[in-house]
Amino acid sequence: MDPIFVNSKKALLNLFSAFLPDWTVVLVSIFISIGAIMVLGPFTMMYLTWFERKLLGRIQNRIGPNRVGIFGLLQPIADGVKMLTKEDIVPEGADKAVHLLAPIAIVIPSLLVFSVLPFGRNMTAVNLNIGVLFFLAVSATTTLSIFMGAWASRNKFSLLGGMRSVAQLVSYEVPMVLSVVPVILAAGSLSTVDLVESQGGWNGFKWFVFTPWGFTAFITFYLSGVAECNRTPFDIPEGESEIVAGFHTEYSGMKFALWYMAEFMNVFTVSGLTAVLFLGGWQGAPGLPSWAWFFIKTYALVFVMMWFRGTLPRLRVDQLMGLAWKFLLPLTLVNIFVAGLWFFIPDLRWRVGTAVALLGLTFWALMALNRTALPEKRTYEFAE
Amino acid sequence: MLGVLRGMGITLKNFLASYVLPRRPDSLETGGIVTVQYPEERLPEKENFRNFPFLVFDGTVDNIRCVSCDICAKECPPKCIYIVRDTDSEGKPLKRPKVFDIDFTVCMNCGICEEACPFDAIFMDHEFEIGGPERQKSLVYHRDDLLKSTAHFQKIRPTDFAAIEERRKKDAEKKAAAQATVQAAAQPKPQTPPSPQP
Amino acid sequence: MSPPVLEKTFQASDPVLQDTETFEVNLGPQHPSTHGVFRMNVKLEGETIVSLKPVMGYLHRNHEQIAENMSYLGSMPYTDRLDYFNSMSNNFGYALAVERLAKIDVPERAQYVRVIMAELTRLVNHVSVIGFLLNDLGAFFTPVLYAFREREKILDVFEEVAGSRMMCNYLRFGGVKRDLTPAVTERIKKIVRGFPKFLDEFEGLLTRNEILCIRCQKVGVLPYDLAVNAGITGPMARASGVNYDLRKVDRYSIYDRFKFKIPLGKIGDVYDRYLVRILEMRESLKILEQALKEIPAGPVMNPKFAALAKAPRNFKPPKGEAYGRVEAPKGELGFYLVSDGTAQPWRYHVRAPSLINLTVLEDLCLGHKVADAVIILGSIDIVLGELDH
Amino acid sequence: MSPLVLLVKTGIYLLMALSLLAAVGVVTFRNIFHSALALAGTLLGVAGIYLALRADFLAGVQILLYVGAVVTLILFAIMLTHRLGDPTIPQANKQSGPALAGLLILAALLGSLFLKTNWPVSEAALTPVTVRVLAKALLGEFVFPFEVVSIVLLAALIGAIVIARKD
Repeated sequence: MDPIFVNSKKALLNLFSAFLPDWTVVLVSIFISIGAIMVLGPFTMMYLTWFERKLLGRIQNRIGPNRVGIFGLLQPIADGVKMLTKEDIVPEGADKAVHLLAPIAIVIPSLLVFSVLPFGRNMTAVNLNIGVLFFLAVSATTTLSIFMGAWASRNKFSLLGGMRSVAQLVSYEVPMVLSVVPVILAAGSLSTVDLVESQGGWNGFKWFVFTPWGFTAFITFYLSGVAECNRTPFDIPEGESEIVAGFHTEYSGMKFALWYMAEFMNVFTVSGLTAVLFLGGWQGAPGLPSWAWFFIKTYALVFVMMWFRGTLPRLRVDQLMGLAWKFLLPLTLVNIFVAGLWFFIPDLRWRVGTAVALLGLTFWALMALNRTALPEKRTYEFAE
Repeated sequence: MLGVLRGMGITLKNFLASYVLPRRPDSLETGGIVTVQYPEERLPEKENFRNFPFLVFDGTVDNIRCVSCDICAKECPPKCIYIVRDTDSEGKPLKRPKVFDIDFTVCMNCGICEEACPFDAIFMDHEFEIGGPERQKSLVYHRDDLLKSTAHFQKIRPTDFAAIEERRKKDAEKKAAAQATVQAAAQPKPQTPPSPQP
Repeated sequence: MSPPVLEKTFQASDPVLQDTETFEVNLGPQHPSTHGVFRMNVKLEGETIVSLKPVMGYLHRNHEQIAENMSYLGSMPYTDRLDYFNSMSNNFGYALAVERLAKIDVPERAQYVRVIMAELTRLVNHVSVIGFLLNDLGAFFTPVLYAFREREKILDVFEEVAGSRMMCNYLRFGGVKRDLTPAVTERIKKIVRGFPKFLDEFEGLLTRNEILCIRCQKVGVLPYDLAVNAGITGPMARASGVNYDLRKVDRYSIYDRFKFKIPLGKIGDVYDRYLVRILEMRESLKILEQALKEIPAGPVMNPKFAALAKAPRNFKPPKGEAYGRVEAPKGELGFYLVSDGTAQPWRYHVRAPSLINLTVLEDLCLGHKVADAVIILGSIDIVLGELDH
Repeated sequence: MSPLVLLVKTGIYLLMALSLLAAVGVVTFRNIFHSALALAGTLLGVAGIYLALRADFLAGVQILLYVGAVVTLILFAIMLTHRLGDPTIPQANKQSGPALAGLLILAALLGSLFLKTNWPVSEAALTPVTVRVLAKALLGEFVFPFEVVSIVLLAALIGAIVIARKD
C-alpha cells in the first residue's frame, strides 16, 4: 500500500521509456509530478471549502452543505460552476493589468510550495536541499500579490486590507522563520525529506514536538502559520466586519475564486509543513501507509485552524503586531538558545530541566512584561 | 489562554454533540442540530400563527360572510384592502363584495382586519408560501383568490373556530329570540297598510 | 499670482510635514457590520479615527406622521417595526402611553403577561446583540447561532401567543390580545429553567476569552458624566455606572413587586456593556421566575375596553397628553402622545433609545482603530428601524 | 548536446532576458507602483539565475529578503504616500545626468572585475556550495566580518527605533 503512488509513477515511466528517447522520459517524469500537484492543489482547495463549511456548520449546530450530492460532496463543483459563470467586474478606476495579474500571481507561490512537501516516503516532488527555506521564501512572495490586488482595486477598503496584510505578513514571517531554526539545528539539514527522516519513526517518539523547544517552536510556528494564511483569529486583512473583504473586496467570479484557492492551499501547505517539521511528517505506526499518516496529521492541523475559526473573534491590528513582536519573537529567540543548550548538555534530565525552566521563565517574564495588554478581571455592583 | 481553550472546548463539544444528539424539535432542549430542512421538513404550525388574511364562506362560495361594510378597509393600518360593493341588476347595493382586493405587498399581517370585522368574515391564514414570478400583480389577491371555506378555517384554527361558532350561534339565537318577541309584539296589532307613494 | 504655499519654507517640526495624510472612508450604508443601512463617515490617520460622522436616515419611514393619521390601535403594529427585535417592549411602551392618556386599567393577569413578555424580549435582544457584537469582533457566526438557538425557543412562544414571531402586535389598550394557555406557560417555565445553562455555556465561550477581553476592554469608554449629559439610557448607561433603570425609577406596570437588582459597570467600555447585558439577563430570569410563580388567573383584557378592539375608530381618548416609557432592552423607550379628542393622536412622538444612544458614537470612537469603531457601534446596540423611525 | 541540456539552457537564457526586461521596466515605467512590481520581477529573475547556478541557499535568501521584505517595504511606502502612486507624476528628474555618470563608473568597475576573475570553465571545477559549507564558512573562517555586519545591522535597527519613536 505504501509505495502505491511511487510505483505507479515508475510503471508509467517504464511504459514511456519503451518507445520514447531518454531525455523525454525525464520531462515526462517532471510533468507527472507537476500534474499531480496541479491536480492535488485545486482539489484540496475545493474540498477544504466543503470541509470547512461542514465543520463550521456542525460547530454551530447546523448541518452545512448537503443539497448537492450526498453530504453535499458536489458542492465545491457547483460553486466552481457558479464562480465561472459569474460576471467578472473590474472597477472603473482600477489598474486593469495589475488587477488581473494579482490573483494569478498569488496562486503560483501557493502551488510552488507543494513541490517540497514530502507527502510520503519517496513522495517529494523536488527534494531541494534548501526545502524549508524555499517554502518560506516562496510563501513570502504572497505579500506582493496581495499588495497588487489591494492597490489595483482602487478601493479604500482594499487598500486598508492590503496595508494590514503586509504589516501582518512581514511581522509574522520573522517568528515563523525563527521557530524553524531549532528544528534545522536538530536535523542538521534544510531539506524537508531529511527533516522527516531525522524524526525517527513511531517508536521512541522522536517527533520534535515532544521536546520542550520543539513544543514551543510548534506552537509559535503554527500560530505564525495561521497568521500567514490570514485565518481567524489573525484574519484582519480580510476582516469582514471591519473592511468588508479587505484586499479582495473588488474581485468577483473566477478571480475571487483564485484568491480563495490560494488561501485554502496555504492552509493546507502550512499545516503540511507544520506536520513535517514537528509531527514527524509521514512517519507513523506501520499499520497505515506513509502518505496516509501525512494526510492525517495535516488534516488534523487543518481541523484545528477551522476550529479556531469557529470559536475565536479576531485580534486588532496593534494587538496582532504586539503578539508577533512582543511575545512570539522573544520567545522564539530564547527557544533557539534553549535548543542549542539541549544539544550541548549530555544528561537527559538536566537538559529537559534546563529547557523547561528557561522556557517557563521566558513565558512568565513575557507575560509580566506584557501585562498591560492582558485582560483584567472586572467586578460589578448591583444596585437595588 | 485558558479562556480561549475553554471556548474551544465548548465549540468542540457542540461539534461532537451534533453527531450524537437528536434533531428538531428535541435539539432545542438538548443541543445538537437545530436546522429544519425547510421544504421537506416543516415545523408544526402554531394555531395562532397569523399571516395573510382570507375571506370565509359558509358552505358554498356564494355564501360569503362579508357584507362589504368597509370597516376592515378603513381600519387596515397600511390600507391594503380595497372593496367595492356588489349591486344587483337594478343597481341596488347588495350585502356582498363585488371587488375585494388585498395587496399582499402592502399587507403587514397585523391581524387588525380580523379583530375589527363585526361579521367574522375575514381571518388570518396560515398560508405563507405565496411567492410569484413578479412583484406586483401576482401578489394582489382578488375576491376569488381570497375565498376559503369555514372548513379550512376549522382545520387551521380549531379553537378559534369553535369559540367563534359558539358566539355566532348564540348571537343568532338571540337575534331569533329578539325577532320572535318583536314579531310576537307586532302580531296582535293590525297590519298598517303601506303608505301610498306620493 | 503664485500660490503662497509654495513660497513658504517648511520646518521639520511643521505639522504639515509630520502628519500623514488623512484618509476618508465611508463605512456603510452597505457594510457588513453597520447593522442595517447606516453610514459612518470616518476620517482615518493610518487606521486611527480622527473624525467620525454618523449619517442616518436611510430607513426613514415617516413613522410619527403615519401614526398621526391613524387610529390609536392602528399604530400598534407599526410600533412592532420600530425596534424589530423587541416588538413586545415597543407595544408595551405604546400601550402604557395610551392607557395613561385614556386612563385605562389593566387587569392583574394581563400585567403579569406583559411583564413576562417584556422580559422574554429582553432575553432575546441581549443574546442577539451579544452574538452580533461577537460577529463584529470577527467570530464567524458561532455565538450568533448559539444565541439564535435560544432565541428560537422564545420566538416560538411569541408565535404561539401572539401569532407572529417578530411582529407580535400583542398588547392591546387595557390588556393583551390573547391569554396564555397552560401549555405555553409550561413552555416559558421550561425556557426560564433552561436559560441559565445556556448563559453559562455562552459565558464560557466568551467572558473569559482573552481575545474578546483585550479587544473589548478599555475600548470605547463612556464616562459617567458624558453618559448622564448625553441622556444615554439602558444597558449602555448602566455599564458606565449610571444607576438608571426605569423598572426601578418609574416603577411602571407591576415591576415594584419583583425582587431584582441592577448590575452596574464601573468603566463603561465595550466589555462592561457586554457583561452588564449578560448580568441583566440573569436578573431578568429572576423576574420571570417570580412572575411565572405569582401569575394569577383572571381576564387578560379590561372588559370595558374589550369592545375597543372591534372598533378602533371609535376610540377617542379625552383631550390631553401622556408620556409612556418603558425600559426597553436598548434603553428608555418613550411614547409621547397628545390627544385632541379625535380618533387620531394630534401628536405622536417616539423617544428612540437607539437614536439617543448613538449620539455619543463619535466621542467613543475618536482615537481608536477602525476595528474598534465597529465593535463600539455593535456594543451601543442600535436597530435601524428605531433609529430612523 | 542533448536536447535536455538545450532546453535547460534556453530556460536560463529566457530567465535572463526576462529579468533584464523587467529591469528596463523598473526605470521606464511611468507608474512607480509598476516600477516596484517590475523590480520584484527582476529580483525573482536573479533568484532564478542563482538557482540555475546551483546556489540554492542564495536564491532562497534572495526571494525571502528582497522580494518578500524589501520590495514589500517599498510598496508599503508607495501606498502610504498617496500621491506617489499617481501615474501622472513623472519619475525622472534633473539628476539623470549624474546618475548616468555614476552608472558608467560602476559598470567600468564591474567590468574590470569581470575580466580579472578566473572563471572556471568546466562543471567539475565548481565546488557545490551547500548550506553546510556556507554555514561553516560564515561561523568559522569569516566569523569576524559576520559579527561586524551583525553589529552594523543592530546599530541600524536601534537607530531606526530611535528615529521612529515619537517622544
